[in-house]
Amino acid sequence: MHHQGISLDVLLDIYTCVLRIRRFEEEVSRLFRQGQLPGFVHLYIGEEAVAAGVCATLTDEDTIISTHRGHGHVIAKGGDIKRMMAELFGKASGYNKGKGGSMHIADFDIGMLGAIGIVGGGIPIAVGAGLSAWYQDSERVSVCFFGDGAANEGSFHESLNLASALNLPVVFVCENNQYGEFTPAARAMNICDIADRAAGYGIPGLVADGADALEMYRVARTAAQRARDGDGPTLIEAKTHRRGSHAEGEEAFLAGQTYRSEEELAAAWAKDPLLLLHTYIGEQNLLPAEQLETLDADITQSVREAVDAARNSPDPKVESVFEDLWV
Amino acid sequence: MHHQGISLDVLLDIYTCVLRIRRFEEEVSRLFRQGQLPGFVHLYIGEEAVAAGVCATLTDEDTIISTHRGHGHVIAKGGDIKRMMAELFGKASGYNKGKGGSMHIADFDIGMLGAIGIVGGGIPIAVGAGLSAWYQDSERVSVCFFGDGAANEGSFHESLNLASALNLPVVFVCENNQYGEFTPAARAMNICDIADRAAGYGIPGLVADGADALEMYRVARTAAQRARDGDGPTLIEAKTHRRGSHAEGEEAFLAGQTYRSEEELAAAWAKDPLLLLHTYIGEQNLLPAEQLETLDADITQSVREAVDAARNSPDPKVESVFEDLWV
Amino acid sequence: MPRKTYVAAIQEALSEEMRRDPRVFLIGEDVRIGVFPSTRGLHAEFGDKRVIDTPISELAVAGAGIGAAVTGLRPVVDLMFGTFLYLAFDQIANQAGAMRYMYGGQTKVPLVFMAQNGAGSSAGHHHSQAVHQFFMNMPQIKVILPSTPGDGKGLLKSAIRDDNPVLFLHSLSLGGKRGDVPAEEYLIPIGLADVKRAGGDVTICAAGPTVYTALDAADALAAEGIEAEVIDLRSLSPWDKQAVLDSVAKTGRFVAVDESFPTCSAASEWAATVAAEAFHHLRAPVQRVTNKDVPMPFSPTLEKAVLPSAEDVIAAVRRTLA
Amino acid sequence: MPRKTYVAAIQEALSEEMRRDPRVFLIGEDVRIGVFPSTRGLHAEFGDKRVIDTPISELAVAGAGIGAAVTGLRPVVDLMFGTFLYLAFDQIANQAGAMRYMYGGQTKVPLVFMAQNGAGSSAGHHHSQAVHQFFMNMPQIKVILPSTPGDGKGLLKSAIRDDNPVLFLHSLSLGGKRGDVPAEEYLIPIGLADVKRAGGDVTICAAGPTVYTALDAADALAAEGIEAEVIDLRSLSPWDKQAVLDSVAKTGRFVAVDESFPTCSAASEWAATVAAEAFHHLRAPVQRVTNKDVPMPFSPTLEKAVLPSAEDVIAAVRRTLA
Ligand SMILES: Cc1ncc(C[n+]2csc(CCOP(=O)(O)OP(=O)(O)O)c2C)c(N)n1
Ligand SMILES: Cc1ncc(C[n+]2csc(CCOP(=O)(O)OP(=O)(O)O)c2C)c(N)n1
Ligand SMILES: [Mg+2]
Ligand SMILES: [Mg+2]
Repeated sequence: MHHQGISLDVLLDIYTCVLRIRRFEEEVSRLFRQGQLPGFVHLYIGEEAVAAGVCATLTDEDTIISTHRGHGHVIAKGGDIKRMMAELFGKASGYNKGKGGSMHIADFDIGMLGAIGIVGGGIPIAVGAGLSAWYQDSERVSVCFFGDGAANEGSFHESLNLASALNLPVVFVCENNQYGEFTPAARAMNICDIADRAAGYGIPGLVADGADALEMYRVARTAAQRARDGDGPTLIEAKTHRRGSHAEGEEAFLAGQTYRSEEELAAAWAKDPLLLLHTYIGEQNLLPAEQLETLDADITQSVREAVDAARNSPDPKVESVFEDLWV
Repeated sequence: MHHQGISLDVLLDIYTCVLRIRRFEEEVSRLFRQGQLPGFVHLYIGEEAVAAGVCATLTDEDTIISTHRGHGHVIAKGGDIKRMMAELFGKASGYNKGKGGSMHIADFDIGMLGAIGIVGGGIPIAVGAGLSAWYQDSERVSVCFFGDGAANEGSFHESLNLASALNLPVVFVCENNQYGEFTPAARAMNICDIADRAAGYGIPGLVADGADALEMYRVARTAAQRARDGDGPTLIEAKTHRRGSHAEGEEAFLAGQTYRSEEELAAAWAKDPLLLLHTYIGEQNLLPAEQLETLDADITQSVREAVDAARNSPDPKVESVFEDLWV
Repeated sequence: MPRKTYVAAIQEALSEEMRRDPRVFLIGEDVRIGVFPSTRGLHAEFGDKRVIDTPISELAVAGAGIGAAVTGLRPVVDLMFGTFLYLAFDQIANQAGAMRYMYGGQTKVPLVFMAQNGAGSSAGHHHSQAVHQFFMNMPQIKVILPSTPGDGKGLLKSAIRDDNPVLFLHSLSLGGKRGDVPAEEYLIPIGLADVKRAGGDVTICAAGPTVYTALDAADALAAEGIEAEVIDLRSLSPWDKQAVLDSVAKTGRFVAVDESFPTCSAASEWAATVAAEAFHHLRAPVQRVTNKDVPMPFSPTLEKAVLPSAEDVIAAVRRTLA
Repeated sequence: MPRKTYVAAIQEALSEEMRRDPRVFLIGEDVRIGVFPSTRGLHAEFGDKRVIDTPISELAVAGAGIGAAVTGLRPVVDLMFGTFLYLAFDQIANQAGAMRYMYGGQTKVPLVFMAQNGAGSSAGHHHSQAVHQFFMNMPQIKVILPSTPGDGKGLLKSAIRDDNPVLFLHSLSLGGKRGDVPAEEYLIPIGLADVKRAGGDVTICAAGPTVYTALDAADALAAEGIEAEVIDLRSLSPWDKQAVLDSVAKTGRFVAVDESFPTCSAASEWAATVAAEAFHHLRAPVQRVTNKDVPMPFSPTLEKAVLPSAEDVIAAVRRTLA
C-alpha cells in the first residue's frame, strides 16, 4: 500500500468512506438479526475499499450503477445514509419512498442511477449512461459495479462488447469476491482472472487489489481518465472478499452446510481493507490518531441517528402504491 | 492446402459434400428468385468447406446444431436433400412436414438436432447435447455452428463458459463470414479473431481457414478428439465469406445501398472453397477428372429430382396444424 | 392527402421527431441500412451518432437504451422482430417497466422500443409471433399496435414524446399497406381507439392486422344485413376501454379479434373486461378469435390456417347472434 | 398422513423421481446447497453428476436443459426466481415451447423448468413477480402452480414423467406451509382442478397463494350465509375448464383470483372463458381480483396493499351478488 500521487485530502475522504460503509453495514447486520428489516440485505463488509477507491475518482456528474450488494456504492457516491436507512426500513422518507428496498436504492441527484437486483442487470444500463455522455459530448464517466458471478451472465458479454464497439466512456468494475452465493468462482469459470476477458472485447483489463483502497483509486483514475479522453471502456477486476453472509441470515439457507473454510475466512480478514488503511495511515503518520477516532465516533453517531430517524419515520401511505407510476 | 493424414476416401467424401451443398444452394437461389419458395432463405455458398470439413470428423451418433444459414450443415451431416427441398417448399413430405421451413430443418435420426432462427439460440442447446454425452458416458461429441454475429450474443458467452465449467464435449464452430446481415464484424467488435475469446473461458481457441475444407477437417478432428478424450470444449473460428446475399433477395432490403465492395467480393471468390479443393485434387492427381465430372452430374441430377419431387408433393393438410403438439 | 406505406409512415415519424428533438436517436441492429424500410434513409440524414448500428446483442442494446433514457436522451431502440424482445425481456420487464416506480419516482424512462409484430411472411415460429400480450401485462409500459400508416405515424410521434417507456409494435404483414397520411404535423394520442366502421349489431374489437380481418368479416356480414362496429384499439396499453364499453352498450354483442396465441391474450383481456363491465348489456356470450393454439408453422397453407381469418370472425359473430 | 412443508414435499418429489429414473437430474444455480430447501440434500444423495451447480447464466442453463432433453435425458432445470426466467425467455418460448412442433414431431422435450413464483417476502420488484401468465400464453408448454404440499409433490412427479416441457412454479410465500403428504407413492394428473371448498352461491377460481386468499374470503362470507365454492386449478396450462364451467353452471357467479398484474393475466383468461362458455348461467358480471396494476413495491405495507387480499375477494363476491 502506498499513497503516491494521492493527496491527503483524498486519502482522508477514502478512509472516511471505507469507515462509513463499515459502520453502516455493521449496524444493518445487527438490525437484520434483530428482525427489524424486511426483505433481504446483502452486505458489503470486506469490500469497502473497492467502492471507496473507485468513487473517489468520480465527480457528481459521473454516474454509477450498482447491484444487490449496493449500500457501499451509495455511500461511496456520496449518498445520504439517513435516506438509505429509511429505505431499508421501508419507510416513506426512504430514497425510494419504500418502493425499492435494499436491492434497489438510487439517488439520481448524485449520479447513483440505482441498484439492480437482477445479477448482471445493471451492466447494459451503465453502457447506456456511457452512451449518453458520448452523445452529449460530456466528460462524464459511467461506472458499473458487478460481481464475479455476474461476469458469467450474457449481459456482461454483450455490454462490454457494445461499449467497446461504440467506444464509450464506461468503467466496468468487477468485484470478484470469489463467490456467487455459495458457488465458488473457481467452479463457475475456468479462469483465474476475469480481467482476462477484456481481451475478448479489445479493451484493457486490469487486476487490482480490492483490499487496497489506494490501489483501487489509482487504477480507477487511470480507467476514468481513459474514458474521459475518448479512449473507451476499461474492465477492472478487484480481487476482494465478502466477510459475512451472501445475504444476512444465510445460516437459514445453509442449514448446517458450509461452503467456505474457516482458514479462507481468516485469510480474508487478515486483509481487512479498513484495518489495512488504518494501519497505513498510522505507520506513515499521515493523520493524527485522535482525528481518526473522532471520525469513527462521528460516523457511528450518524449511523445511529439514521436508525433512529428511520424507526421514527412513518410507513408509506397505502394510497402511495398508485403514485410514481406514470410521468 | 494439403491432405496429410487424410485418407482418399475422406477426401472424396469432403469434396462430394462441398459440391452437393453448392449445387443445392445454387438451385435454391434460382427457385427463390423465381418466387417458388415461401419465407426467407439464407444460403451457404462460399462457406461449404466449414460444414464439410467439420462434419467429416463426426459419426452419426455425434450431434450438430445449426443456424438460419443451415442447409449446408444438414447436407454435411448426411441429410436427405429430397426431404430438405420439400421442407423449403413447405410440403408435407418435408423434414418438418412443412412446419419448420428453411430456418428450422432438423433430422434427429442423424444427429442433426435442428436449425434455429434466433441468432445464438442454438449454442446453449448444443451445450445440453454435450451434457447428455457426458452424463451418459458416451463418446458422442456435440458440435455447434454459429456466425460471427452470434458471437456477440449473451448466449455465446454463457454457453462457452458453461461448457468449460462442466468440461463438456462440445466443439463450437464460429463461421466468421465477416458480416452479420449488413454490419461488418469489424464494426460489431474490436477484435480480429473471435477465437481469442476462448481464453476468457479457459478453453482452446483455434483459427482455421474456412475456405480450406482439409484444414477445417484437421482442426475439427483435433477438437472432436479432445472432446471425446474428456478434455472439454474447443472454440474453432473459421474465417470464411458468404458469396451471396445475407438472405436471398437482399437487394430489396438494400434498396440501392451497398455494404461491401466489389473488390471484397472478388477477393472472396478468389478463395472459392469448391474451386480450391477441385484444383488441389487435380494438381495432386488424387482422383480422375471424369470421376469428379460424373459426381457433379449425379449431384446436379439429384438436386433436380429433389426439386421435382418437392414440387409434386402435396401441401400439408390443414388439419395437420393440430398435430405434433403434445407427446 | 398523400398516400404512403405503413413502413414509410413510420420512417417519417422517426425522421420528423429526430429533426425536432436532438435528444432523439435510433439504435439497433442494422438500422443504418434498414432491415425494415422503417429506418431506411435516416443514417444519410442524421449520421453515425444518431443512427447507431449495434452488435447482435438485444439485451445490452435494450439496456443501453434505458441507461441513455435515464440520463437525458430519448432513445428509439429498434429490436427488429418481436421475438427478439425475448432476449431483452429482463431489461424491459424488470428495468424499463419498473424503474420509475421502483426508484420512488426519482427518474423517468422516455424510451421507445420498436419491433415488428406477428406473422404473415412464412418465416417460421422464430420470426412469426405476436408479442404484445406479454408487455400489456407489465404495469409501467405502454404498448401500441397501429393498423394504418396514418395511425402508425401519429402514434409513433406521440410515443417518442411520451416520458414513459413505450413499446411500439408494427405489423410485418402490414408493412406495404398504403393509406392516407396528413401532410401537416399531427399526433395521435396514446390510448384512444378509432372506430374504423360503425355498426349497431355487434362490436368487433381488433388491433393491427386483425383490423382488416374484422373489416373483411364486417363487409361480408353487411351483405346479410348484419352491421358490425369495428373498433381499432391502436393502443393496447393503456387501451380505450370506454370506447369498447360504449359500443357494446349499443350492440350487446362482442367479438375480440387478436393475432396471438389464445391463452392470456389481448383478446382474453378485452373479453374479460367487457364481461365484467358491460355484462348487463351483453345479449350473447363474448367471443374470442385468435391464432389456433399451436406454435406458428412455416408453410403458407398452415400459417394461414393458424392465423385468425375473416371466416373465423364471421363464425364468431354468428355465435353471438345464435 | 405425514405432514410436510410445501418445499419439503417438492424436495421429496425430486428425490423420489431421481431414484426412480437415472435420466432425471437437477441443474441450476446453487442447487447443491439449495438456495430453496426444495433442492437441499439432493447433492448428498445423488452427487455431482445428478445435482449440477452452474454459473449464473440462466439463458445457457435453460438451453442446456433443452439440449439434454432432446438427447435422452429428463432434466429438471431450477431457475430459482420466476423473474430470472426473463433471462431465459427465448429458450423457453422459442425453443422448448415450440421445438417438437417446429421440427414436425421429430423430437420431444421432456423437461421441467422450476422456479419460485410471486411475491410475499418484501424483496422488491426484481424478486416478487408472478410469471405464470406469460407461459400460459405459449402453446406448447404446460404450467403448474400448486397450493399445497400434497399437490406440489404429486404434480411435480407428474411433470417429471411428462414427455412435454413443463414449467413447475412454486410459491415463495407458501414455502413453509404444512400439509398432508401421503406416505405411499402417488401422482396428481396435470390439468385436473381440485375443489378446495364446496359451495353453491359463487365460484371462486384461484391457484397457488390465492387459494388461501379465496378460502379466507369464503370463511368470512360463510358467516353471512354466502357459500363460495373455491376451485384450486393447480395446473394453469392445460387447465380444468370443465370443473370451472360446471361450478358456474351451479352458482351463476364467478370470481377469478390471481396473483399477477391484471392485464392479460390468468384471471383474464378464466373470466373470458367463463363469460364465453358459461354465459347463459351467469347471473352477474364476472369479477377479477389480481394485484393492483403497479410494479411490486418493497415495503411490507405496500406489498400487502398490492397483492390480492381476502377483502378484495369479498368485495368482488359482493359485486356478483349486488
Ligand atoms: C439473474 C439473476 N440470477 C440469480 C440471482 C440470484 N442471486 C442473487 S445474488 C447472486 C450471486 C451473485 O454473485 P456475484 O455477481 O458474484 O455478486 P456477489 O453476491 O458475490 O456480490 C445470485 C445468484 C439474481 N438475483 N439474478
Ligand atoms: C436474436 C436475433 N437477433 C437478430 C436476428 C436477425 N438476424 C438474422 S441473421 C442475422 C445475422 C447473423 O449474423 P451471423 O451470426 O454472423 O450469421 P451469418 O448470417 O453471417 O451466417 C441477424 C441479425 C435474429 N434472427 N435473431
Ligand atoms: Mg461474488
Ligand atoms: Mg456472419
